[in-house]
Amino acid sequence: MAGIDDVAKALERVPGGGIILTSIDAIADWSRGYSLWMMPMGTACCAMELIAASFSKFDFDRHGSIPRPDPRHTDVMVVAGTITHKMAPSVKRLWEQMPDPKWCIAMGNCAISGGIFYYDTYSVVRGVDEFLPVDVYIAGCPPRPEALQDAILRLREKVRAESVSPGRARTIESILPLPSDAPRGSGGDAE
Amino acid sequence: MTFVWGLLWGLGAVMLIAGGAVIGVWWERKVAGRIQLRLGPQQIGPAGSLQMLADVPKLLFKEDIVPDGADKPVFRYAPLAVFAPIAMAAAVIPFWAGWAPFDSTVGVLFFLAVPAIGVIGILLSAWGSHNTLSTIGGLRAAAQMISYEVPRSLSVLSIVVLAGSMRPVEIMDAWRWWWVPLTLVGFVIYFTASIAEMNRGPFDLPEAESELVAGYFADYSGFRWAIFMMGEYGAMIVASLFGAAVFLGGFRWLPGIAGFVVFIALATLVITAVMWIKWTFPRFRQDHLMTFCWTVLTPLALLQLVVAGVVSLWL
Amino acid sequence: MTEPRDTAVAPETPVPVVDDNGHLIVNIGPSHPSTHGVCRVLVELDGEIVVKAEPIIGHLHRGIEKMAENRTYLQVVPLTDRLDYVGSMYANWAYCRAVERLAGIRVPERAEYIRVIVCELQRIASHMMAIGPAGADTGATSAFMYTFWQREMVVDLFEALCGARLTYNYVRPGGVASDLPDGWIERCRAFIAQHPAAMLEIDRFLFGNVIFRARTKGIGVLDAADAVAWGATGPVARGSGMSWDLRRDDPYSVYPRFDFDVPVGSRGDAYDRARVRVYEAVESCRIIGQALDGLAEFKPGDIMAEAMPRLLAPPPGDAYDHIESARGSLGVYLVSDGSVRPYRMKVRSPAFCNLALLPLLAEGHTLSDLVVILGSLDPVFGEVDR
Amino acid sequence: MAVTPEPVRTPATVSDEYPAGIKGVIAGARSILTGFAVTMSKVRTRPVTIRYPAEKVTVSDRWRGALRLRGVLGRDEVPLLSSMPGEHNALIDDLHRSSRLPGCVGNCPANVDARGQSFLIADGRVADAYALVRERNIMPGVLGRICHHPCETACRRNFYDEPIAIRPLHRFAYEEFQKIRPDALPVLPNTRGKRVAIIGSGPSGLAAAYDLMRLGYGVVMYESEAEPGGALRSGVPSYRLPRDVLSREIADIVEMGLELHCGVEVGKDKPLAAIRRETDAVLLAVGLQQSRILPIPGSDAEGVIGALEFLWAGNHTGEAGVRGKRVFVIGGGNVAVDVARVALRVGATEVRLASLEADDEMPAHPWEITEALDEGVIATCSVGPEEVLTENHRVVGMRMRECLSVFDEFGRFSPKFGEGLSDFACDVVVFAIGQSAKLDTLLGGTEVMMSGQSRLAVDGTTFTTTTPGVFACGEVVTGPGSAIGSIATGHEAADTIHRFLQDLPLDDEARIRRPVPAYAKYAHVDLSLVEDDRRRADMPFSDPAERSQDFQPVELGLSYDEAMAEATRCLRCESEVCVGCTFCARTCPDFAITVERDDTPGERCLTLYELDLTKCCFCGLCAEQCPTGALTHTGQYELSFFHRDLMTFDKGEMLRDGGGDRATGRDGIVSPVCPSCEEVER
Amino acid sequence: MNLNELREHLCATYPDLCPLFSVEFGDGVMQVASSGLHSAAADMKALGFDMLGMVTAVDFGEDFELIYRLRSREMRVGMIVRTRVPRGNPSVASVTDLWPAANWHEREVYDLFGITFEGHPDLRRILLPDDWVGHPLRKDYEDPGVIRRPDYL
Repeated sequence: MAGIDDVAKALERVPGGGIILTSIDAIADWSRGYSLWMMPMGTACCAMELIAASFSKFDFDRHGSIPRPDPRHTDVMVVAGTITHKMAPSVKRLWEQMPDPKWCIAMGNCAISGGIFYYDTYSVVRGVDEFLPVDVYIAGCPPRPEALQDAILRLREKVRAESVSPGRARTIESILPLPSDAPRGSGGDAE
Repeated sequence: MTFVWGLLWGLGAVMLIAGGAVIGVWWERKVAGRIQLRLGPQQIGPAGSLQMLADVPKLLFKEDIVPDGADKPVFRYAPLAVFAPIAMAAAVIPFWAGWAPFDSTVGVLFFLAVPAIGVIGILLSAWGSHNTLSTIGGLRAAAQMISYEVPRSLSVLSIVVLAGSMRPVEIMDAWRWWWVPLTLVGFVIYFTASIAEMNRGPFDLPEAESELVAGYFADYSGFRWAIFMMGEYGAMIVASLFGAAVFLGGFRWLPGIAGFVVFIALATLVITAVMWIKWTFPRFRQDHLMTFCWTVLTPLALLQLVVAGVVSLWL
Repeated sequence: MTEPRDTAVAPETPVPVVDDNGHLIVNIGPSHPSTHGVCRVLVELDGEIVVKAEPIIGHLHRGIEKMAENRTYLQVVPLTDRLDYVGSMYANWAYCRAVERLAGIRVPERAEYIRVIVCELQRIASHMMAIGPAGADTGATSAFMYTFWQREMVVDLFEALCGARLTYNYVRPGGVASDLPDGWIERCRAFIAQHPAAMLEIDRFLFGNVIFRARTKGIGVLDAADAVAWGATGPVARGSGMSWDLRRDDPYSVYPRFDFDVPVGSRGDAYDRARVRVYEAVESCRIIGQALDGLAEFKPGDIMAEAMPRLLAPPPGDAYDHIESARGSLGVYLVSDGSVRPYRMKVRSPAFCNLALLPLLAEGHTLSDLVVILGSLDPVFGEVDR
Repeated sequence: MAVTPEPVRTPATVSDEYPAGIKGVIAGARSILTGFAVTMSKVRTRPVTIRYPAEKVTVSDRWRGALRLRGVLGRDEVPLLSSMPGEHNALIDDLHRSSRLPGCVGNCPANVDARGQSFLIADGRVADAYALVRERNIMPGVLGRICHHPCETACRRNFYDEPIAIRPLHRFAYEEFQKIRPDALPVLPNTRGKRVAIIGSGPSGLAAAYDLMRLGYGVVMYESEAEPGGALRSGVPSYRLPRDVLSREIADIVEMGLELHCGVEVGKDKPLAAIRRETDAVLLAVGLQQSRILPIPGSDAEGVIGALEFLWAGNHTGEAGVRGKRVFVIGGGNVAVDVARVALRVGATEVRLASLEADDEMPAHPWEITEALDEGVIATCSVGPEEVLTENHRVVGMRMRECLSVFDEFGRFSPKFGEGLSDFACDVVVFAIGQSAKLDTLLGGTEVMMSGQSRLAVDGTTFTTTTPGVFACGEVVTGPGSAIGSIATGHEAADTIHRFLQDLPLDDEARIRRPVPAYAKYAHVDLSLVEDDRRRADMPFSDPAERSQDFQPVELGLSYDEAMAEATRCLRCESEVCVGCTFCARTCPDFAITVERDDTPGERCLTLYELDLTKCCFCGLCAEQCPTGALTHTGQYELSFFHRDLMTFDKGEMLRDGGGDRATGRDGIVSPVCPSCEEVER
Repeated sequence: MNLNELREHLCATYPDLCPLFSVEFGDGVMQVASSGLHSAAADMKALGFDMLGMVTAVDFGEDFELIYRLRSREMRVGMIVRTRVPRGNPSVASVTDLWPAANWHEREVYDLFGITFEGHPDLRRILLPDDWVGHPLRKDYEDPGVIRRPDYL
């Protein structure tokens, strides 16, 4: 990716460069969105729902997403299940081995904040976002397989807003609320 | 002149294999889906057929990681060493009545010998990525592909004996319909040995998903890994084309353009059979692989050769 | 430990790739497609032959036993769901039986029948999650898909019954959370009608297959004496001929009223252990059928012991109770000091004891067999690591 | 139903071997073919995949999705159960059918809306609370002191800690109303032009009168005693029910347009037939006046007296002729306990209470027994009267026989006596074992039939006697019972009279019965675990030793802030409005809910309700524990978020409508209307 | 061989421990001093208790109680052996030589309680990372990383 960044900067200075860049962005984002290969980092109950999501009733393959056991071939790491202090270094190492345009989905409350294991445990990492940059959080304990597929669709929206050159990322048009929307808990007049 | 034609044909072969890989991957995911009661890719193009249109650019844009422990040149050029022989092997397949891209008198020998170079490519990639599991995968692949060369060659030899020549075009001309029942056992052996050559189906020990995570191409990412994939699907297409042509008669069934269509249909049928076997059967273990090759396939291939020899005497 | 652990990257002890006597040290890592969860097996390979395989567990150790000391008796039930997440009903029931024995609660008959039905359904679902991976470990991913489809049906039944697919929180101290919804019994009967046929098809498709038999017969042979000595229970022990099933040999709840057989293997290899599970699933269908018939004579709605207090405070003392879960004898030992929170909770997890067999069984086999043996022990690491 | 295939037999051992030699190879080859056959059959079957997001699985209605609140205190009103007489049963019945009937309202014979009363008191609207309660139990002040409060036994708060003090709140409402009462109560005019005569001014008569006046009928009431009130005045001692409260409340009803004639004994001063002719309908609410005396030897001796006569004398004149004597009360019911406590107050030196039943089976209310025992009454149980010992026709003692069991196995009253006899010395014997009606003078000359043991022949459900136009209600129909029970029969009788006067059929399917729901038995709660602010406001009692000397009131009533705090404890069951009772937060295994409430009367509201979705384990315990049913699971399972801080749903987001599958929280931003929320949010 | 025969046999071999023999939910219970544990266990095994179900410990403040649950399949009877180990130097003889099943159980008790078992083949931590300090299941274990639950009922 590093190579592409300085090419993109050089292109921007060229007068017609912007158009080429946006078309490259369009192709890159579209293709990445529709072929998000999944690294199933399943440790606990959410791993069962992860398996259910990729099997016959809720087929992940339909979204172009194949579960690959090898971090090198995957784009999105789905952290499904409780991450303990003993497990965290392995998760971190696998995350670093994934090639670059990579995203992370925190599936299930244990991965988001330790969930039911937030209080009174000595060995649970309270949320994967302590050491991983998480893009989509899925609440649920465990979330339904459709919730995971919905997360992939939402991640597709997020991927579409990215750009090859860092400066040109667009705003994410998604049905999910963003903090930039109306500030939380404000009066109804915002609608 | 042959150099220009060679260059042209090189590009043609790459296009053929790349296109075949694109369709092959999609068809494989569809067949696997239907076997497993699910749908397979479905969102891009009619019935998901353009799914590879999304996968290939994504792989292109992927970061190309070269592990620091690996020794760089071996790691970088291993996929080429796997892909090139298959493209070369595609040159001798008799596509049309009396025509093959490279019509050489020893076409069959060329077709059988060249894929053996692929083994070296796999060993290079296994050793190059400096990773215990992929080294084991590489050694397994070497043992397997070398040992399965023997039954494969012997089974093709029975056809050469029947046709009396090693030139694919002459074989196709000399082809008779009753060769199919005669060399049916030969075709089955060739078919099984080719699957072992491609490292697919019950013989995919080198990249056994459940044991070695991803076998010899564990450390390849992005497009470098895609070349491996194209190599695998290319090998499948080339072996099926050759099998369909030589064993099943290919375009000889119907004259003219219809013959060519029958040939392509037969090849697709063989490819689907390969995929069908992969998603039905569990994987061999290392020693079963060897015993199966030496105690079952090779004797049968020799038997088939004897039968073909006797019959060719009566001709 | 003075300061909280920083989780950036803890120094992982570097494992030498090749040790002194030329053996290759391979680390089948915590995240591996066929380790059924998070188990790291440190394997010493001589070529392809396994010299020593040592499972390193604890990657999912969340300290549930320590947490239980800070939760009231009712709040511990959702914790037990997360113990054996492939068979949550078992952990619920074992824990509730221990609490009922501790507090002397009498459970109404209808609740006992519903518990039997629900736990036998859970046994089927859990076995699907053991037979399928046995196929997937040897490469037949389609077999896993077919067994998982059966499991999907059971999970739908549970979703209709208690509102969750995996973590049910359904069996409560004193009875069950809610009664069967209408139409559920017919759906359940329809499932157990088609399930034996599906099991026979998988038996023919997977267990009949010559490659699968070659891969699993004679692998990881465990003789009956070793099974007893190592404290193995459940299908792992029954695979090697030790006919020990708590539902029949130490009967509890209403099991004596049903008649069922206990399938037993004779050679104790991975093949027998997996096939025992196929026929156990079929036997479970028989039990469910009989339990559904027996259910008709009880008044609907009478599913919870009378006047259950909100904050249960059993008298000081201790109690241990075990049930036959899909993996073996799952026991919960509770010590109470009279307060509303258990003083100590110990879960005797069958998968923990069965997994201890791995080093014993794996010596001398190839790397591919190691994976098959691990799959045949059917460990679930939520229960192993607690 | 799918046809069940022949059962699959489990083989003796599961490890089967291929036959040796060539047959094994053939078997192996055949297994390859079966493999192909199975996969081919699977290819032919239709894929089972669900094309998410186009097709979605219909989630079962018990699916535990993201949680939401149906209503929140301060934003949503709690429905008050007040209605015109006659429709009240229908209102209660449809609540019961849709299982939204709170325990306290359902278990009260007159279905008083105790939930509404706590809501109004907590909001400071005490006058409305008084009016609401008076609609069903006509005398909140009186009932606030003497009712046996079945509502508190069924109160759901028993499950959490202690029930709401509903009866003291009635009394508090009465006392507050007296401070702010308008100078003239609204008169209920006779709009329908019909008049109804009611004989007897006991609780049932007054209830019927009040209902009929509200329905627009003119009501004339005849009372044989000098003062109205019936059993409340002569039976209930004044330390439990001060006379001024009783007179005040009856005067209120009279002020609303009741024509009351005291001192007129119907049948003697004025014949019943005459009254029947003057009015359109007559209601006999005369209650029970005679107490039964057991015909045992010596029961006619001097010094033997019936309970009602004794109480009448004690209550009216303050002297019952027992000063300085030893009193022996026979009977275990509430009347017996009242007799014993009145005897203490009128100077008896020693009062002994003898009941047939064992000490835990005594029919009197447990709290009454303890109050009596505190005051010095001596209770001897499981003894039956054998003979009154007399010396020249005066009572000197009582011989009692030991009683083994009172009820047979079917629960019917059939006492079995043993041999043991015991004698007790006493001067006065009071029989408090039952009452009967004195109807001969009243019914002389009319064709109103009597049923067997001196009771009116009355149809239990429509309260009509044998002669058309003459109805009956109260204890004369039901036998000895509670005050609120008689009031309930008064309401039913008023319904019947109203239908009679409108010429409607008295009993058809349009007339809805009062549902009698069954209530779960609540286990005992260990109160040491309950913090002080959750405890019930305990009623202050006067000191037992000195209260047994005079007729001063025993219960001293709640103070203003005690009552207001008590009213805020009410959980508003089945009102689908979150009250901030914090029991969902206490039962959550992940401690994911934080609740705060602001209790200033007038603008009570839930200032903070926060559910941290990242910690919630979707176990459903909170929704089960929620007494009001406000916290429910939606079917929403699409819970993806880009940002972690959006996953803590605050009150506004918890009030989202919950439809559809997605719960971003943001779609439910509802403008909170409660006043204090506005300042908090901004 | 049901419970009372078991009781007579034990009273014969262990006269001093006889009064401590009791029955709890159908299983025999025997209280043994920590020093005599191994010999008692060996007797049990000789008697026919071939299955070791569970080894666990409970922290009772000043000492730990170790509980061994044995079961014999043909006698269909269970036996619980309890010992008390002082908190000062919590160590007891390992029974891995009698029942190999005890191997992992004792490692877990060592890991979470800190009770050492002499004669155990390789007594290491089994659940917690090797560099973990402290034994979590002890009542006096504090860890700054643990967030306490809010304290209300």
